[in-house]
Amino acid sequence: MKLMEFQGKDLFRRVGIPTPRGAFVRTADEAERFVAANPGSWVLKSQVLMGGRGKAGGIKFADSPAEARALATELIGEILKGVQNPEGERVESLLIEEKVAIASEAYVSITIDRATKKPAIMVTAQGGMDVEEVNERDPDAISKYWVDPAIGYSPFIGRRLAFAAKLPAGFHKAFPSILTGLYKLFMEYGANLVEINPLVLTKDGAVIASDAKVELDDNGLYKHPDLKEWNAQSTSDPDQMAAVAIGLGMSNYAKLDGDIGVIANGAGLGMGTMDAIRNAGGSAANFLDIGGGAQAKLVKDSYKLVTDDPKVKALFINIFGGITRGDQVARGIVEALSGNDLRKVPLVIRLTGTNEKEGRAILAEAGMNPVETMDEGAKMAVEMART
Amino acid sequence: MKLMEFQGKDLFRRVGIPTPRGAFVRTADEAERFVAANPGSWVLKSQVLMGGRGKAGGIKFADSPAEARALATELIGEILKGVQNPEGERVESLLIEEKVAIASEAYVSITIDRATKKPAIMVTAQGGMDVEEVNERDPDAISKYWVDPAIGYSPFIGRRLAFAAKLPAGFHKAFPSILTGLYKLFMEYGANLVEINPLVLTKDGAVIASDAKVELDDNGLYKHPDLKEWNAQSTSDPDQMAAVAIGLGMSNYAKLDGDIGVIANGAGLGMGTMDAIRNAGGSAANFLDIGGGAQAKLVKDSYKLVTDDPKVKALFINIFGGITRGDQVARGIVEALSGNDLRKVPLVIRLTGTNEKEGRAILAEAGMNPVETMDEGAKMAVEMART
Amino acid sequence: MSIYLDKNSKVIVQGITGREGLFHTQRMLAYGTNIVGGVTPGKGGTTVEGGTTVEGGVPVFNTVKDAVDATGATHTILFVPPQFAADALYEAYDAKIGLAVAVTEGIPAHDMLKIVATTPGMRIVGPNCPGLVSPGRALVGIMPGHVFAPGRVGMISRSGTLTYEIVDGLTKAGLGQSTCVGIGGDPIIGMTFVDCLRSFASDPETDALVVCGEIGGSDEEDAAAFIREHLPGKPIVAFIGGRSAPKGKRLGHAGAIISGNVGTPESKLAAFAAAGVQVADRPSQIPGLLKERMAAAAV
Amino acid sequence: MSIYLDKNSKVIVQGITGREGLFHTQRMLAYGTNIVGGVTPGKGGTTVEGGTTVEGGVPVFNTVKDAVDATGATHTILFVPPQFAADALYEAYDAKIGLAVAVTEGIPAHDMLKIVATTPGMRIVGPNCPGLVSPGRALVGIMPGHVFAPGRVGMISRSGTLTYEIVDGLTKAGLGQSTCVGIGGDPIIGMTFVDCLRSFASDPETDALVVCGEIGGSDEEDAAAFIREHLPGKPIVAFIGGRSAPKGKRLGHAGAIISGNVGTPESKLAAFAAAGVQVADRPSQIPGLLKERMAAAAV
Repeated sequence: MKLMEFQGKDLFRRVGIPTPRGAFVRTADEAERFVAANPGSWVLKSQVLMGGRGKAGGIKFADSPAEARALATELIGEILKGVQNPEGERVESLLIEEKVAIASEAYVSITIDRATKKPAIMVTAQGGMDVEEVNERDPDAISKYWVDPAIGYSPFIGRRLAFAAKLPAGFHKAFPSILTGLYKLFMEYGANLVEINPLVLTKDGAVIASDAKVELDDNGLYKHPDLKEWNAQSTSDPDQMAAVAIGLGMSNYAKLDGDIGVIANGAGLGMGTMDAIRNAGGSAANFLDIGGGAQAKLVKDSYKLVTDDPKVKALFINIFGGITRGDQVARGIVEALSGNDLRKVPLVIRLTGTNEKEGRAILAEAGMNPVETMDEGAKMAVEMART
Repeated sequence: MKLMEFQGKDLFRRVGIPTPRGAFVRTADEAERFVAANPGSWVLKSQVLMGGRGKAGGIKFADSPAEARALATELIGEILKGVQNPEGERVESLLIEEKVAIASEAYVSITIDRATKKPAIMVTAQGGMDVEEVNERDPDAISKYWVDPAIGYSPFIGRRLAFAAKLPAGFHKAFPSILTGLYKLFMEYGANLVEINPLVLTKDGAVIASDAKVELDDNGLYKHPDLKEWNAQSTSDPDQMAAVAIGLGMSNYAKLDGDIGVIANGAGLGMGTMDAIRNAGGSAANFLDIGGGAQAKLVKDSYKLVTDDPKVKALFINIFGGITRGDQVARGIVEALSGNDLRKVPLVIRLTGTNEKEGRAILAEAGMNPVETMDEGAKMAVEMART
Repeated sequence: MSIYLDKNSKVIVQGITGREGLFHTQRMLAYGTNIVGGVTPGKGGTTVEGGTTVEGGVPVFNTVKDAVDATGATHTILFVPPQFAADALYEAYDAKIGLAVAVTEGIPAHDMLKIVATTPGMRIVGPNCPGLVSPGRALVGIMPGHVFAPGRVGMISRSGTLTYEIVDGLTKAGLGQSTCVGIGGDPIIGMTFVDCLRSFASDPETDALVVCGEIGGSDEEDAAAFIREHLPGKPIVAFIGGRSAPKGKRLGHAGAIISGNVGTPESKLAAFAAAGVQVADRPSQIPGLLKERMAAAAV
Repeated sequence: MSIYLDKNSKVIVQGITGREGLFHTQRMLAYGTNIVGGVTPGKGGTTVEGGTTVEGGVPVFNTVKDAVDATGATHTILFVPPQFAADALYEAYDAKIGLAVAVTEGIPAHDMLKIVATTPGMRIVGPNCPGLVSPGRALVGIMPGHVFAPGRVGMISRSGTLTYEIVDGLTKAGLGQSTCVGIGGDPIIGMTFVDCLRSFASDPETDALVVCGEIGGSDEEDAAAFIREHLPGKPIVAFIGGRSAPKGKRLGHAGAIISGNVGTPESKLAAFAAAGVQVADRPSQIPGLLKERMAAAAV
């Protein structure tokens, strides 16, 4: 689950990381009232998940209630587009924050390093810009530390990184304890990534997290029922929501450009199935991974989800059973097709592995004959879609 | 810091360990009002630190407001005496708790095992009695587990102990999670000991901590400013309070029966000094360990504390400097004796080790001549106390 | 010889009386796996029907320690929900189990971070993996046993179902397997490609290898580096899943920098090429490519 | 030879610019200890006056890693308040320091529990200890160096000041020391009696030993068991502090059961007697008793 800035900063405050004064608003009215009650210079920041919202025009400055109202009216409801999200993201809310006088900007993040199986901390004094750019231009400017998970974070790590990355002296006192909080957040909330960019040293000597990027591991969310509400809001992607609605993970369903629906068990086999379709001269309309151990009900729901896409002219169900049992899949397919509630499309089934015999028997009884191999099934699906 | 039952149960609730319904009261009025507002059968439990308060008459049962008033009047202000505290402890408050219908009683504790350097968990199905008695009578009835501090507690430990100690089946479901809470308390609050005796299985199937014994490591208390108030109340021993008042640890000062005051640096040397005094035919009136690195001010305060005891006829200051510097000690002694505010008693000083030369010079200037050895000093102090 | 698992490995099943646990216990027994016991708290003393393999059924114990004390078990497989998986792995470690297979999908990455850091000496296969099989000897996992055949090809794979697909092809082409290890596709796993390659390297009965990777992470790059240094000339074919996948969500920037900008299909192809390992474009090519390499190496 | 510490040991001081750190650095330098650097965050690049030993003063670094990288330090001594001690020890461990002396009093027992469990390979002396000295070679601690003399008696002690008292007696009796280790009196310490005994056992230049224990805990009992098994016939004299102490607060019941009802003076006396180790009644007896044992063993 990716968090919006205002949610990330909520977590920051829970672990003692200083954030700018401000307010979260959903309407221009609220924006105007806040600035009226708190005269001064304010920043209006669009709350979106995309990167590069500044360049996309999602950040404005207001010095008066009227200005705040006008800019908020402009921002809320706008569709921001960036390099990485050409389809755009709609602004639903704003974070209004005090404009701080910046003396210096740093960057700090903690992520999971798959290779070393450790949390990895990165710090650079070149904050406020894209860290990948910094890495390409000047990799030595980035200091890294891999934390031993059995020991955890200790403040010397923050001290060492602050010195190694040559952060200005004004950061030194606050930095190890800000990193203490950031590591605590990373661990307690099971984050894949926590990032402060920029971490600002203000002209009056305070160190404040000016932005917040937090991505939590969906698998660990059950430990945080308090974040349930955020989780419900965290995607506006209808494909992801549809997958979650039938009990799958967010990334188990994706729409593509072709005309053949794909249901497979396992991401690896699913990818392989798409490769096979392409090799046979066709193109997938979508891809649904029913995961391991799917029951008949899930197979039926998956069938519905995939065939609901009007682009789909044929469907290829490719199952190699391990924890998934052929009989359960077969039963689901038969159920899906038995009523008149679901759209019928030309269907190719490939069913092998665990309980293959039982599954084939069930399909045979319903008059269906599965194919033997993935390549064969792909070829047949491509032909069916053409006719 | 030893906690009273009501404080221990406060912590229990913070970590999710179920405790009986009830109220904490300081007066008979409050006791009467509580039972009037909550009709039923109640237990009045004297809040004291001593063991064996039940045998000492500190626990009573009340079925009516009037009875509660009468019994509370009797208990509050009473001095309870037990085998281990012949001098007695005054009851200042009561915990009023519902009388639960007991189906079975178990015992569980976590303590620090010095030898293995691990937290050790002990469980027995023979709850509600002195665990040392159980250990003597039937050691196999006690199941133990040593937790790896790098891993921490995991619920399988609770399951294993519940099976190994043959707890009745009614405990099994709740036990691992109660132990989760108990371990959390042990770790988060830096406890030397957490103990539930008895952990009660009620006739209606609930598992509740009926008593609470918690002892926190004084060295870790700085991490818990929220417990500061309890810490201030946690001793009524005037010797301990006097030591804390001048900045020493609670156990750095103890009154004894003899007539020679003892100030030494380090517990080991202090014990050795008392041995030496006994070997010379005398007896210590008290014992003050000024610890390591004492400054002149502390030496002066210590002199005052020791000589404030009217039993003291002579004082032996025995310093073997390591981190403690001879010059600082000498300066403290000279300061203590320079004014007219402190009682003068015959004084023997032994001063060697770090900055010995500087210290001796300061003392010489003030007309004092330290002795060479501990045995010599002890002998001289005994003679001085006799005259 | 096989690696990690053979006919004598004593295996227990944690969560043996659950739906999946029961189902796969029967299948593993039917395959010939030496399942000596199972664990379900509160069901100690009962038995689980053992098909034709175990007389009187498989004994169930309350704790892993009881099971190990009674049976001398060395291997375990876990059929437990993700929120109880860490506890189950620690229970196995505590009872001195040597190899644990974690089939479970959805274990929090942070749980795995801590587990792999604090269970030195225990091999963890997975999580989110199909387990491992030494064909003809024993199967500890959820794999469909009938696709495997005994032989001299070792296989390591991050993907479950793709493994079956590939092995099916190998078997039909007459290429039996020594051991197949499904190491799992999660971000943090126990045994890696390199761990398995090291073991295969010292197995005299494994002549050739198939390495089935995926985009993301740096395991394939590490494997290629290991092969380059320790297994030059060994007949090895690799496959990389997800090469034609829509770009979708990519790794966070920070993660990419930490791992040194690897994880892309291009990076993995380049690494294998540098190690002299041929990469198949589709699973069905693998048997043919492997036979060529084996013929060239004259094994 | 000495154990743990000699003239070549490269020592750094964590907290070198603090009051105690500065004071004891001067004293250690004066003793001849090879202090190659110190650490105080923010004071990197400065120096601390090194008396006559170090030309240009002792260099100060911002981090232990910087100090180790620049000097090759192997030993450290910490002069930091208790709430920062865990961090300082982890910093030393992380920088691959081999031996760390923690003088600090008042470190929470739970901090030490975690530290000793997670710093394998680093020797920790203390906490709440006076450090160690190999007389005539080097001193890393807060001990008054002038009471020690080079020689062939090894000493291990839980008490600081009592150590000085005893060593003073040994030196005046002509019994110099190979190495004296003050292991500290806290409930959870790094190196124990047994750890030190094991090292002394393989030191050809240590002929005899003094073991200075205290009531409480089971370290003395463990030491006695080790001596019984591995050092029979070695001239060893023990002392147990606190035998005449008022009973005061005793160990909790639970603690006493876990440790097997040891910790009393009686238990310790019995253990040493069973190991053939003579226990002195007062410090001043130790030199005489040790000479008798050494004469009997003809060393």
